[in-house]
Amino acid sequence: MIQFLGGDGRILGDLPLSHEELVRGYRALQRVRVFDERAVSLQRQGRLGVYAPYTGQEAAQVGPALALGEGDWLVPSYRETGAALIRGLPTYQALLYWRADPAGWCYPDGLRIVPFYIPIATQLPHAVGIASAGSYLGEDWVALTFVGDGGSSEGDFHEALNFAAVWGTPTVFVVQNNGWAISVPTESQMKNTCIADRAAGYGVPGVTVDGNDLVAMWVVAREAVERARAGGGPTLIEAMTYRLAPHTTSDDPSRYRADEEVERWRQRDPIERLRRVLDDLGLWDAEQDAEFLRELRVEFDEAVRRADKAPELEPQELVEHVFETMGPDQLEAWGVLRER
Amino acid sequence: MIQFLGGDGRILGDLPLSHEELVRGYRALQRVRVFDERAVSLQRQGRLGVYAPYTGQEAAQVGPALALGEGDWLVPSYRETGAALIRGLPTYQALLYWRADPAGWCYPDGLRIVPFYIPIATQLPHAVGIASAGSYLGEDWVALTFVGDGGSSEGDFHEALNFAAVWGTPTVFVVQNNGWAISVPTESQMKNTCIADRAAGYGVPGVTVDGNDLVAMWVVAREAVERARAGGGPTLIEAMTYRLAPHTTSDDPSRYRADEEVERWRQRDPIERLRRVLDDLGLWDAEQDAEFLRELRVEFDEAVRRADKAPELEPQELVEHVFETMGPDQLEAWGVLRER
Amino acid sequence: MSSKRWVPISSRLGGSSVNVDTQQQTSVRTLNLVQALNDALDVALEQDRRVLVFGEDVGRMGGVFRVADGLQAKHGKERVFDTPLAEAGIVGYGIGLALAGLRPVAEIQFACFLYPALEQIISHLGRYRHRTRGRFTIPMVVRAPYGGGVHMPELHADSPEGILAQVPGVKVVIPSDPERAKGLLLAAIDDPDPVFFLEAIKLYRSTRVEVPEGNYLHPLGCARVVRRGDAVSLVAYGGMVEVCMKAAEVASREGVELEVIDLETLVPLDFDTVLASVRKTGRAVVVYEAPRTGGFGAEIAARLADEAIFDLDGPVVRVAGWDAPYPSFASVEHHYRPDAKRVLEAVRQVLTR
Amino acid sequence: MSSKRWVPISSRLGGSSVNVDTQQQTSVRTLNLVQALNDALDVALEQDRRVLVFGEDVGRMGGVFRVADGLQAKHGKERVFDTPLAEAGIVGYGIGLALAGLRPVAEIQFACFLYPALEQIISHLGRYRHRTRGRFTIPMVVRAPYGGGVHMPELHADSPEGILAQVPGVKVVIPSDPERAKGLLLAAIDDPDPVFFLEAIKLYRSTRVEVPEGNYLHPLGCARVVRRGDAVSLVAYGGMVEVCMKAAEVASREGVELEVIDLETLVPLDFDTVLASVRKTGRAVVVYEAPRTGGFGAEIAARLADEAIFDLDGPVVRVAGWDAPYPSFASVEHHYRPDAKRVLEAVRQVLTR
Ligand SMILES: Cc1ncc(C[n+]2csc(CCOP(=O)(O)OP(=O)(O)O)c2C)c(N)n1
Ligand SMILES: Cc1ncc(C[n+]2csc(CCOP(=O)(O)OP(=O)(O)O)c2C)c(N)n1
Ligand SMILES: [Mg+2]
Ligand SMILES: [Mg+2]
Repeated sequence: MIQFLGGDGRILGDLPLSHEELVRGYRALQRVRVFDERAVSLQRQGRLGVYAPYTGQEAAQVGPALALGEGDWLVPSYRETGAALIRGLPTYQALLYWRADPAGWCYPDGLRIVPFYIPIATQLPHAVGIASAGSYLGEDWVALTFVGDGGSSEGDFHEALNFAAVWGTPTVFVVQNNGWAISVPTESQMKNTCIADRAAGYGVPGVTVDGNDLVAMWVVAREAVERARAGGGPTLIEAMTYRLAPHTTSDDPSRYRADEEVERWRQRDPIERLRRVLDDLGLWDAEQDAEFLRELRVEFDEAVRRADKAPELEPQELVEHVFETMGPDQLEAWGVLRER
Repeated sequence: MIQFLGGDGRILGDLPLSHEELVRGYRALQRVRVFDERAVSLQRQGRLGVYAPYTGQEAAQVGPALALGEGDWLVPSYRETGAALIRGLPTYQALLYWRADPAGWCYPDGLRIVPFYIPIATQLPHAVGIASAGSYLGEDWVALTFVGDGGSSEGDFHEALNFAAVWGTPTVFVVQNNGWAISVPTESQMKNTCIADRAAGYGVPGVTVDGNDLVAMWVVAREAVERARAGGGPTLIEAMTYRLAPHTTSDDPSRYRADEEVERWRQRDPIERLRRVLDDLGLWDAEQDAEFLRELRVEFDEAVRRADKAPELEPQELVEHVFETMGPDQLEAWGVLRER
Repeated sequence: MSSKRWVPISSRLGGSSVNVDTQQQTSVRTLNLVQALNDALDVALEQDRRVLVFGEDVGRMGGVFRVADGLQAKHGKERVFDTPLAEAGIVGYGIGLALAGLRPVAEIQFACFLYPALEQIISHLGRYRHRTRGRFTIPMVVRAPYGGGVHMPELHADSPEGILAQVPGVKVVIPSDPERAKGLLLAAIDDPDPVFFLEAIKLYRSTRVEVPEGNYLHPLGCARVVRRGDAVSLVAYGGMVEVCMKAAEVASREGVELEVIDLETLVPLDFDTVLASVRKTGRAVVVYEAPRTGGFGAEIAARLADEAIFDLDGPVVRVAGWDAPYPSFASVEHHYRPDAKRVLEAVRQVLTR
Repeated sequence: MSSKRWVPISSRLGGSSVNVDTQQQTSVRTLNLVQALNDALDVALEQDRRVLVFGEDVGRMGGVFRVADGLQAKHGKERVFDTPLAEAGIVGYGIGLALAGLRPVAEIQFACFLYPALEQIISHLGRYRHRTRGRFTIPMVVRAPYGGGVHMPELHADSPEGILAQVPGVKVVIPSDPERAKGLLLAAIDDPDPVFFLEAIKLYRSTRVEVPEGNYLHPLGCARVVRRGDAVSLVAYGGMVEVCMKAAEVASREGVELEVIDLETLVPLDFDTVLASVRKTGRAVVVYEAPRTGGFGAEIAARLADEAIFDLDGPVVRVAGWDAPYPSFASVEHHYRPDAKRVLEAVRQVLTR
């Protein structure tokens, strides 16, 4: 398992990131943590629909997101709101998505993020196609996609890895092995719980990384992205992490797992670990932290206000965008719905 | 690659089979070869429908078939008529299957062979379920299933291996890596062309075997079957072999592959290689061979006669066996069809 | 002919249910749909060792809707268990269990996650008996929550019964009430053929009714007249039955009596009951929440256009989802899913056009 | 409203085709369906660098039916290529290509092998535009041979158009003639939305007609009256059109003139053309080879039961496959697939019942 930070945040040897990068990484972690905490509390107030938190998995998401270049694509599952925020998804849109408002899917033009995927693992072949299109068009973009430990059991995982491998497409697969697929622990999901071990079968590099170590996640993902861009083909990165929160806000994890396990992982909080590094290097202090968190909360509150102002959908919009040009059935429905 | 016989049939060290077994294996190879040759020529005469020959792959099929015990299950693809014959499928029924006669699917009671599978790789999860049912029922049966190199690209391959691995079901997976999936060579099918390498990713034993070496195929399969029966879980066996014949009788391989490649593999004919061993050990002579082939042909001709006598299907039988008890739609159709 | 003759049970028994094991019905309890289904699974596990219950999150957690709640603790991990996250694998694995003599009851977490399993469903579940002329059969039940009305994420409100009903050799059952659901699920598990059992999410906890304890079977293949009327026949199933009942109440207040038919089993379809009703009323509205085009309601309307053409005094109108994906957009969901208002508009249409 | 208004092209142009690029049509050749489709792919590859053609055995071999014959040699391995054996992968990969701006044309070897890809089809192909309110679209074509009549192994004769037509957001085109097929395939590739293009195996080499060279488009969404008559409207598509034409010839000899409608595009459906015909004849027979229950013909009959109820002088009868799997039993195949005789029996029924 690749690691640059000890479980307690002590530095294990030379850090391959600059001080500026370390601070940038830390700020990114805090930013997505604030979103996550606030989203959960909004949901509790009934101001958000169901929400899939990623508490504890921030580094596994932020590292790969930071590793991407301007023109690269992010192909997330439903779990990666954090990665999407770092790649430029406006906060208010992320909120609208989780509010089940269509504006939450209408990303700004040119943002190379596809929307969150609900059907597990179906995004993986799309990431291969997107990557392949870049090669064909002479673009040098890379497609980076996320999937869970549970998702690695789906046939799509296998088919996508095989396609990417045989054609050497510039695709980076990041598995967030967070220990659970809702109530099913990784040990009941697979026998060999090291998912990176599957890479060899496809003939691609596979690497297991401490997913709660931002430095490791960023550096390994950056290497994979660069290799892909240089024509070196796909990489399978397995991020060992843990879902501290419920599966979604509708889930009650006490039905299936012990608090002690959660506590053990809480000790390996990716933000705490990186903060300790910044502390040790004198790059960030408590005051800065407090000020930054305050800013983030203000930003978030503004995003909430902006989201609240999103226009109501008209009923007839239900049947728009089925085709570019409405068919007769949509047109008929449109007429009926407009009268409602 | 596990091998007991050299490419030319020289013995490479101690043979783990008795003399009697060697002769039994040889006879089995000849038996399925005669079926294959005769079926192809029947097809050319228009007396069979489309047929999928297995010329050159006899050892890869016969070895695993011989490795099975009385109560074990065989779960074949469309390619394994040879394995099915050795497991007890009556020759005339095999012919009827390829004549697209329903009697070809009506196996004798108690024969633990499921019918040939058309949709690629879909048989694999069934083999896991059958194996699992045995464990649940306290039976000690093993399910052995076949799939092709092409079939290993399907999601079902992955899902089945993962299920079998995590539950340790007594399932033996045999991949016949015969170089081609119709016109697609293994190198265009996957990057790492060693399919057994995938086993490690699931945490199960994987082994690559000379698929044209009957001794190796039998011994390796027997080991896997015994391990499975003893509770040791599944094994992935990759048989390196070659499809000398067209994909089916409708296929024209000259469109996609060179004769030289075929010739090279013809030199490694599994039957010739084993004959050389029997020769060297003085277990079988030309006279016996000729006599045995004569018997096989007589047997085959009898099977053809028996198949020819299969009763014609009545039109209304089309809608029987949709459900145990006909629904009103089948009943209506039944009435109409009976009048035809 | 080796297949037995089908006799619509409704015609034998006047539409009432068959209580196979009346002794055991010592008492009744008031249960919601989730509880009634849980009870059915419990009874099936209890009385037939061949029954296994499995799916994603089914073992430890009892399923995301808790239909299998407590069953693993009671019947053991060997009989009630979690699977890896792979729906084709789940159905394919179940097929294997059934081929070898067991009675698998698989849960697919939401009906939309049947899609990855459709190859196994279309190519094998419905064909195995036919393929082998009855030598191999697949007495398997696949349960899945379906339909809208309780705002779910994208895809989670899909109603794919129209796809399943096109697959020859599989049965499709969609209950609308806890008491019926229990008897139908027990009959599905008892059935010699594969059965899809779709459960309207909207109904899971919406009402509680008296449900007998122990084992009882409601035969598959019988539609029920759940409300008598003479003006228009409303044909529905699952989550749309309560919508039709509500419409019928409103209409009744205006003196128009609607007849409501709950199909319950889509395949094999008891069309006789529909036909008898439409022959009486002369008018029909078919209600379903899947997109209108190609949905199962088209089949009902098509049969009426054939068999009831001279009995119809008005058009057969379908009230269905629009020809668009079921919206995951919270604010407009109620404009998509048919409601009593739309049913009543259709009633007006068929009465006046 | 951001979507454009749909105008049925048939009503604008009286059902005739639109020749977008008339200059290029310098000459015609006599081609069968395979050749016409091959020609269409060639033209598309020639004129639009975004077009890629791929699938199992499509590159080196040109497809099992040779529809892509010679295209790899001409357009290169980068643009015409083999994929691994994985249909969900093929469709999913194509979706990715399309999301990134290309125009993928995938071949699925037989329509039955669409089943493993149905999750990608239902969950993404038809939903992406709707999901993202038009930000991301999938202008992809998925071609597949379908249907029976030339004795194929199990599953290979399936007709799954009724499943595809239930998926909102995908178009479904089924040509019945080489000249139309070329123009329709070019229109499908040109279309901004995903299109399924099903090709009747029975027609692949059965007839040859004059096909213009170069680029021309037949717009999607237009049904065609392929034979005029006044007695009964026969509604069909794909492989059933020739069956209906044969029936019409026989009937004509007896003085009964049948009108034959070739739907060509199932989604979006040009029902106006069907309606106009049935309003004229007062009678309809719907012909398709998929199992009757739930098939696409039910949709046609259902619409007639709604919109033409007062125009109908007889029942709407469906002639379809039986509610059983398409038989892989050579000796009885012809009893399953509708033929002219069965169509004529239905015609008699609707004329006399
Ligand atoms: C094809 C499919 N099957 C089932 C589900 C229901 N489901 C949603 S999340 C989930 C568990 C996913 O676990 P994992 O892949 O480990 O991701 P995590 O939630 O841990 O991020 C399941 C079963 C789904 N969304 N898609
Ligand atoms: C799901 C599915 N897709 C496609 C096909 C069509 N097809 C039949 S055989 C074949 C190639 C199979 O190759 P392989 O698995 O290597 O087996 P082999 O024929 O070499 O024994 C293909 C593509 C099929 N039968 N099933
Ligand atoms: Mg997980
Ligand atoms: Mg092969």
